[in-house]
Amino acid sequence: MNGILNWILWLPIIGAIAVLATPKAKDNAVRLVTLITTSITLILSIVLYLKFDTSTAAMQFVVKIPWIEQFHINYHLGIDGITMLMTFLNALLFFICTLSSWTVEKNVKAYFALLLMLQSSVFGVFFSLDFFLFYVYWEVMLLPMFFLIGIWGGENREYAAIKFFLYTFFGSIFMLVGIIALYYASGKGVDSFSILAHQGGKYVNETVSIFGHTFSFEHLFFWFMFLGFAIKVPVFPFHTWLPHAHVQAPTAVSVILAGVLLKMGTYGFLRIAFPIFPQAAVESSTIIAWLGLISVIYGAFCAMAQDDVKKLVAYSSVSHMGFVMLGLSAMTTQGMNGAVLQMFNHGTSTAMMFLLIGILYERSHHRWIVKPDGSKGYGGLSTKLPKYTVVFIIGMFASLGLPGLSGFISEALIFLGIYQKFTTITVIAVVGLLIGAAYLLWMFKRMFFGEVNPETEDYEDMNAREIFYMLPLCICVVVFGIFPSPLLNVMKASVGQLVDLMAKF
Amino acid sequence: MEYTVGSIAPIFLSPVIAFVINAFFGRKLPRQGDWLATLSIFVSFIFSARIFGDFVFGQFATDYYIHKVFTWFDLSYGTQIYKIDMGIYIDNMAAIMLVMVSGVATLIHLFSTWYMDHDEKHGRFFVFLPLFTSAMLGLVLSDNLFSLFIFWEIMGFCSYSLIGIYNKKEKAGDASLKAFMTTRVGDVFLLLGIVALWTTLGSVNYVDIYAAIAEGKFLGQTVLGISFATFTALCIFLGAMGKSAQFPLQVWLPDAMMGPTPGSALIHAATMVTAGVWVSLRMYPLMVLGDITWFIAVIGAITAFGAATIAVVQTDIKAVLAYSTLSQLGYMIMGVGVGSYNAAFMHVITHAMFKACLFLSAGSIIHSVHEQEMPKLGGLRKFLPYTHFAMMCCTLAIAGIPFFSGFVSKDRILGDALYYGFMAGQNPLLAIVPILGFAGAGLTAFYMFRMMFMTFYGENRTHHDDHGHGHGHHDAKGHEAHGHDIHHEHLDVRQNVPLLILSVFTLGFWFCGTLTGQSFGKVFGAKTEWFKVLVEAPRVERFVNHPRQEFSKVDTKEAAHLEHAHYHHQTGYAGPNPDEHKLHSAHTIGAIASIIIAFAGVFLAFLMYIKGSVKPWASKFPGLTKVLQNKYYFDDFYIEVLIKKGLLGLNRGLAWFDMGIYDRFAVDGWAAVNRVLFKSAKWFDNVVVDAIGVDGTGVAVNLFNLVLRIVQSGKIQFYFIMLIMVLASYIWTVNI
Amino acid sequence: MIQQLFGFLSYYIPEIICVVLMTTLLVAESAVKDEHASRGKIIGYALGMLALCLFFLIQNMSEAPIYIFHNAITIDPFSTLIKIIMVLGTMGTIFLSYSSKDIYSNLKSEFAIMAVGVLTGGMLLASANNMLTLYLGIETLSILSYVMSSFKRDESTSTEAGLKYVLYGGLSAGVALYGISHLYGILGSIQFVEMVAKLPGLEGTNLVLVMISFILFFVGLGYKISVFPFHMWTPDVYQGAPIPVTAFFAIIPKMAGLAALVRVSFIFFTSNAALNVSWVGLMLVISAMTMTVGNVTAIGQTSVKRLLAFSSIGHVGLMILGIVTLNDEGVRAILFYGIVYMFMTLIAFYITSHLSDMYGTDSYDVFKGLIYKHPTMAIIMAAVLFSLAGMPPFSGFVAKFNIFAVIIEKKLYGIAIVAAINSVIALYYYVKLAKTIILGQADGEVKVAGFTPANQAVIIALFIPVLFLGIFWEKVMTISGNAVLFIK
Amino acid sequence: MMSLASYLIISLILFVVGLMVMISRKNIVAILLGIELILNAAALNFVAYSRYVTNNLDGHIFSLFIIVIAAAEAAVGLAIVIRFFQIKETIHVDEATQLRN
Repeated sequence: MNGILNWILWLPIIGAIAVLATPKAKDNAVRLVTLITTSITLILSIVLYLKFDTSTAAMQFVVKIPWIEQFHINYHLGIDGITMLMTFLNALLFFICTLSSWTVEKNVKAYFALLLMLQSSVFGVFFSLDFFLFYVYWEVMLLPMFFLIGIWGGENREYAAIKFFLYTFFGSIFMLVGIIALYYASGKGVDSFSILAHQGGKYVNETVSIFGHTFSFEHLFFWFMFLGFAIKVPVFPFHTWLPHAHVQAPTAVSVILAGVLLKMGTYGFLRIAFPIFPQAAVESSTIIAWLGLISVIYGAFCAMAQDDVKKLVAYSSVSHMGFVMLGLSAMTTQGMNGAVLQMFNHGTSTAMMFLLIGILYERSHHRWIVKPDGSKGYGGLSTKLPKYTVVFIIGMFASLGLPGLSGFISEALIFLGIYQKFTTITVIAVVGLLIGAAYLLWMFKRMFFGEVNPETEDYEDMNAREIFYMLPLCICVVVFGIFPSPLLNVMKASVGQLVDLMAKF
Repeated sequence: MEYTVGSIAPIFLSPVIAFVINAFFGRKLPRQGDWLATLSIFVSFIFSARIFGDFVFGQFATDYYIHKVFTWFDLSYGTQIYKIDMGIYIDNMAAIMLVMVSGVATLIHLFSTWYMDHDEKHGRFFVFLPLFTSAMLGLVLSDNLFSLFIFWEIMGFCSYSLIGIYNKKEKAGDASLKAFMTTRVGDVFLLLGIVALWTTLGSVNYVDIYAAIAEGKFLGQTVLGISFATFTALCIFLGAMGKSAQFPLQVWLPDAMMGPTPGSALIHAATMVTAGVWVSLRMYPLMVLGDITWFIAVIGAITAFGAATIAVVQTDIKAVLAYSTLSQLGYMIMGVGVGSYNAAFMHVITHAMFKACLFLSAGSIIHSVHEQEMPKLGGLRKFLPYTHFAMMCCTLAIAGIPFFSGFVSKDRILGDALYYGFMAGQNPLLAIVPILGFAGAGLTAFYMFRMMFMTFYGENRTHHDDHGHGHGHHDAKGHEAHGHDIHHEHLDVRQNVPLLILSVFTLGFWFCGTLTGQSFGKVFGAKTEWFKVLVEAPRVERFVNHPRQEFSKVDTKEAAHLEHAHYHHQTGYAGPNPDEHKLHSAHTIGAIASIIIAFAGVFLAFLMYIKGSVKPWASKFPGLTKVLQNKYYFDDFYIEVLIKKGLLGLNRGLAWFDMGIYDRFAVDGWAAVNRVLFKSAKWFDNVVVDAIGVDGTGVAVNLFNLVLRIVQSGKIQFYFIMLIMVLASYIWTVNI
Repeated sequence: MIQQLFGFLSYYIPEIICVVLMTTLLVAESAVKDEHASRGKIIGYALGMLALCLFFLIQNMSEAPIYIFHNAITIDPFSTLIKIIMVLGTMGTIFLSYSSKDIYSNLKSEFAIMAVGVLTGGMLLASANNMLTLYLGIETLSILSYVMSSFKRDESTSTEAGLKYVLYGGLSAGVALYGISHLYGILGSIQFVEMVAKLPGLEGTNLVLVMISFILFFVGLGYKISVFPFHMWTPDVYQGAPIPVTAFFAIIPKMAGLAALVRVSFIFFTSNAALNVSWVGLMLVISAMTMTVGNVTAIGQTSVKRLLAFSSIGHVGLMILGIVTLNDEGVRAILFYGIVYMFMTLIAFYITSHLSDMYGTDSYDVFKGLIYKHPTMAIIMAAVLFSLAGMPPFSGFVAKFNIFAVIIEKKLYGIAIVAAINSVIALYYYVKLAKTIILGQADGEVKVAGFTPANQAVIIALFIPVLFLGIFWEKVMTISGNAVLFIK
Repeated sequence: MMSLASYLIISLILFVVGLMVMISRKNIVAILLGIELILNAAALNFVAYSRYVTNNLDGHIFSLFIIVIAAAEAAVGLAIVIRFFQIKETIHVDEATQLRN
């Protein structure tokens, strides 16, 4: 059973090789291979979920093979509740993205190969319990992203790709410094590269000096790590790569970006920054909370001003990830659980939004709510595309947190979490909810109501394939909105352990 | 009394099932499944009627309640215990509310099957209607604020969809957006209040909250400077204001008439809007503790009067009803404020009955005449006798004519208001409450009868063939099939039987044992005063350390220890224990006064619109009329100023800052900095070395001769100089 | 005595082979008439000899350190590994020169001759154990380099490059020599061992003088590995010289110089605390400046050759950080970095050379849309660029990681941050090039012609270690870990 | 009887003069001569030190090697200068500014 993580991790790579091996002209074969690979991965991750032991917070399905003896670097995989959810989300979204990328025509082989590599590297980030391995996957993930955005993106793609790349690299290089510092701080011992071994506030009393100034080891490297993860989340003021990347990226890639990659940042906080530097985390939780709040409000406001649907949704995910940061900063049971749940729910709902926008884009080849020349981009879509409208409503209301759909529970939990710690922030944050509803509904009204826009006359409604890949997400959004327990039961042990740890500081 | 899941859950679940089936297979079903929806609601009516029977025709037990809990989800791990409970809480109030909601909803569904026939949106309408009803029922059933909030929001979503159901119309989109967002303003505050309560108590169960109030847990706590109780009460009441469309969040309700008329009947008249009143009644002890009752009263009074004034000038029959709804809601809220708990709730019920009936009648008119502009109607009573009869009953009721339900409930509110304003020794400024209240009552009588007269009396104006203007106000019916002849109305189960059934309940004596609604002049005896007896403000001390009943098959019998009925005259929590005598006299005065005012209003309407001896005042005060027709310019203010100028301006500014300034300079700036560094290196070579060097040769002669010769002499040698200089600097810095 | 000398010679076979090879090549050069037939043979011969030399070097790897010719030469694993790197580099560049058109057309084996000569000098430098051999090494290295840099006889740029190199080299060598002379005076010997013996006892003026002389002496090595501020000749010479030569310069002299620098630092600056402090300070400053200057200047370049030149300066800056710590980990990191750097640079120059041969220029434009013209080449080039930038899973990352590890172990967080920011800057221009290669739209779908399977095989063969060492670097780390030099 | 100091001073003077020549003269050959001066300064140092301080032959040997190397370097240098002259028809050092950023 332990090998299953290996399988999930390496299957996409095998798939990628198979894709590259398929003869040139056979695009459908390529698509099929990718589909098969991703669906097997999805099945495996479901098996993983079924075999998962929810009672314990310990790592499960652990694989540990020595890699670099001198540095005690291991090939060390394992998952706990939090990564279980992320794994499932990742497998699901890639499966869906394969279907949604069916229409990609520009050198298909490379596209799907890169997509599979991306999936593998994302799995790697979530699985790896070894710092070095983690960092390697964290960085490797950039390469497929760079090319996917840069080759299959919109007109301004190269700028966006490089921006994304540099931003993340800038953060992660500081993370690398932190990782190595931890390695030596723990005395180059047997497991000084093991993430878990560092946890628990071992470095509370150490200090370091830079250019003669003395800093607390914890704080300095907490902020180093923070830089790496906050850029990924992204937290204000490190968010500006996101709109560019999203607007330029092809649909599937934005789905992955918003659905999984942003979660890697918050996952980093949960797995690395908080447990390893608990004191610094607790002491700077106020700053994190304020940053989260600013992201919520700022993202929402910016989103409301957008005329480009995709940009609007991009900013909305800045806002929603801000909620996650708020939940993390609370460091209470409900707050943390809410944050992790929000990670999952935002993954599904935003994925829906991006997919839907992609579907629309395939028909209209533009994304303007209001065109630059002031004319309506769409209008009366609900008359034209009834099925599409239904799905859109589900996705939209899920992401604005309508009770009964998934977004609500996580946001409510987050509010419950932060209220007792940051009352003022809570009071301001509800404005975020308000604006969050406002921009989405306003966008919906402008696109879907009214007389049918002559431009949209020849759009046809969602076809079977599109409905088929939207369906799982709809189910997730609705079912987990009513019964969140399947998710919460999986993660609560791991989260609870973290909360207990933070409570000590 | 045995209560199991099986006997309570269907109330909520059967409409849900109908919703699911209609949502997925609605198109395939015959008549797109409207019968299914109706049936499902009827089922829940049966079940709630059973509970109602138990509660009402069982012993008069004011303090009896069912409270069952189950864990929705559970975050507990190790020492951290965190469960989220859901459950049901049925007391007398809930029982009455349930039967009212399900009953009215059944009739409205029945009517809709006729009204929505051959409508393009027939199917979708019957998807959302049952969902909506189930949400309302769930809200009534729910035992804590959290699940209340959930159903509350789901109702918001349903009304959003029903208002915007005619999606071809731009205005429908605007209206639905407006409705959702305006209520959302209240909702977020409600959520905030819930969160605050939850974090402090660890639960938002009504019973826990009551217990906490009784134990005085909230005393001394403050949030952001103000007392905790005030803060939470205010937040929750803001939520109520949004849902019940109280001033200044009233703007959405009139526009909500874009939806089909039965939808309006259900949502914007009978049930959803009363949710706000419902939650403020449930949280009444908290409101009292937070000492915001005066605020509630004032808001209610303002709404009651302001809406009435606007209703006076409306010409669209639905608009009149919409504003009358606003005004009546104002009365309910006012009732909560002035502490006439029982009467306020009674008004919820009575109003639901007659207002639903009124809307259905309006629907039947519109459907058969295809016209909703009152100036184009008139003399319809010979075409639509049943409708006319039903509508007349309801009008009498809402106008507060004795023997009708409206009188019974509203006048007790007014009486309490009178007491509250003048005799309870409150702040004298609060006298505004009863004054506005009575004024509004008069206006109500006036505009309702104005509507009746313009619609049913006088000569028929429907055959004037210019249907042109005012089409904007029509709903879809207005568009199709102009110029039909009005077919004479027959007795039809689906069209007017519902109206007649509802109109039966506009009689006062169903609700109270006396003809007047006052404590004097009992004729039917105390047994029929069930309403007053059953409904009273929760006496919080009863809930201290109550048992937690898991939702289990077998019911635990609280029936064992029931206190028996005792007639509570004093009205809940209106400040210090009210003086019986003063209160009594206040009620008497109020009753008489309002009877006079009501008749005055009716008479004025008669003079204006039947006899025509008095010209309508619209011509007399054009300015005022204009203001009223523009609804005091609230919508313009909100949309034009606050949203378009304020909010959007801010957003545009921020977005521009984000991409234009911050991203351009602060972020991409770094690349620029590097480029500048590189440029400067280049510049050093080209400018410093060549330009300054070469050009400087002639300039400085003697002293810098050597240096300049060094510098000017070409590149390679400049390298040498750099080498030597840096070397020198290294050597210089050697400190041992 | 004599047989002892011969015994010594048995350890000195690689150098001897090189010398023999050089002379025989000279003979062949003059003997053989017809170029085109002979050229391949001659090159093949040279490569074969170098392979033999490599074989003997690998034989020496395991040996404990040996001091031969009266302590003039050290044969220890460290120097041997450096020599292996250099020999590999030389082989690569010689093959490159064989395929390159940048060197004037009727070349037979001048390049090979010179290269092998420089190699010999480099070997001398790498295993120099007294000032004289060190100086001889530097000069052997330099004098032949001057000739190489002015290989393109008919082009003014090449000649100018050679000229500048000569002048600059002469000056630096002279300064260094002047420093050495004072060292000799104060420490009383030219043998490292005897000089070190004096150091602890020093104080006062002598100490200052020693330090100053060391700084002067450092110029000689510094300009060989082209650290700031002695790097100024580098871009010009790299630009002026033919591409194979540039590639050669980017590898062999740097390796040799670094080897010498490491040895000198280890021998002289571990014993005396005061010296140690100021030397480490000097190294820190120099490496920081070198990195920054190299990377920042590289940003604006439009000629890929110059870009690589500047980037090589940046890399050297990073490598020097390995010296700062004066411990075995540092040396190990440098060695590993050297190996990886050699492969990466070879590939980069190889592809650049081929493209500039084809298009006659080495500006960014010739790389535009390379992916459509020659996928293999493009992908490998991009990968190498990312590796140079230090991205996993390529070996460049591991090399960078080791350097970071070394300096952070010494808690030099300040320089670590400087290095971090520098690697971001580096990434910026590498990615810009990678972007042009892969994302750029090719102007016309002309396939890159004449890139023979042999060349592709070579590139791939060179690329395998770049990729492989990024994932399974344990073995090489162990090798370079064992190869740390033994003092005394 | 001359002391070590005087030798050192002379060599220092030689060194500085060499530097000056290198950085101030325009004639490339002159610059090469500057290099020679610097080398000779070093050689002189060696001899002087070995005579007065260390009393071993290292210095002498070293200076011999210096002379040899200087010759070789000069040879290569002059060859390149000639090439330069053939191309540019001048040996003015400022002509060598073709290569720059």
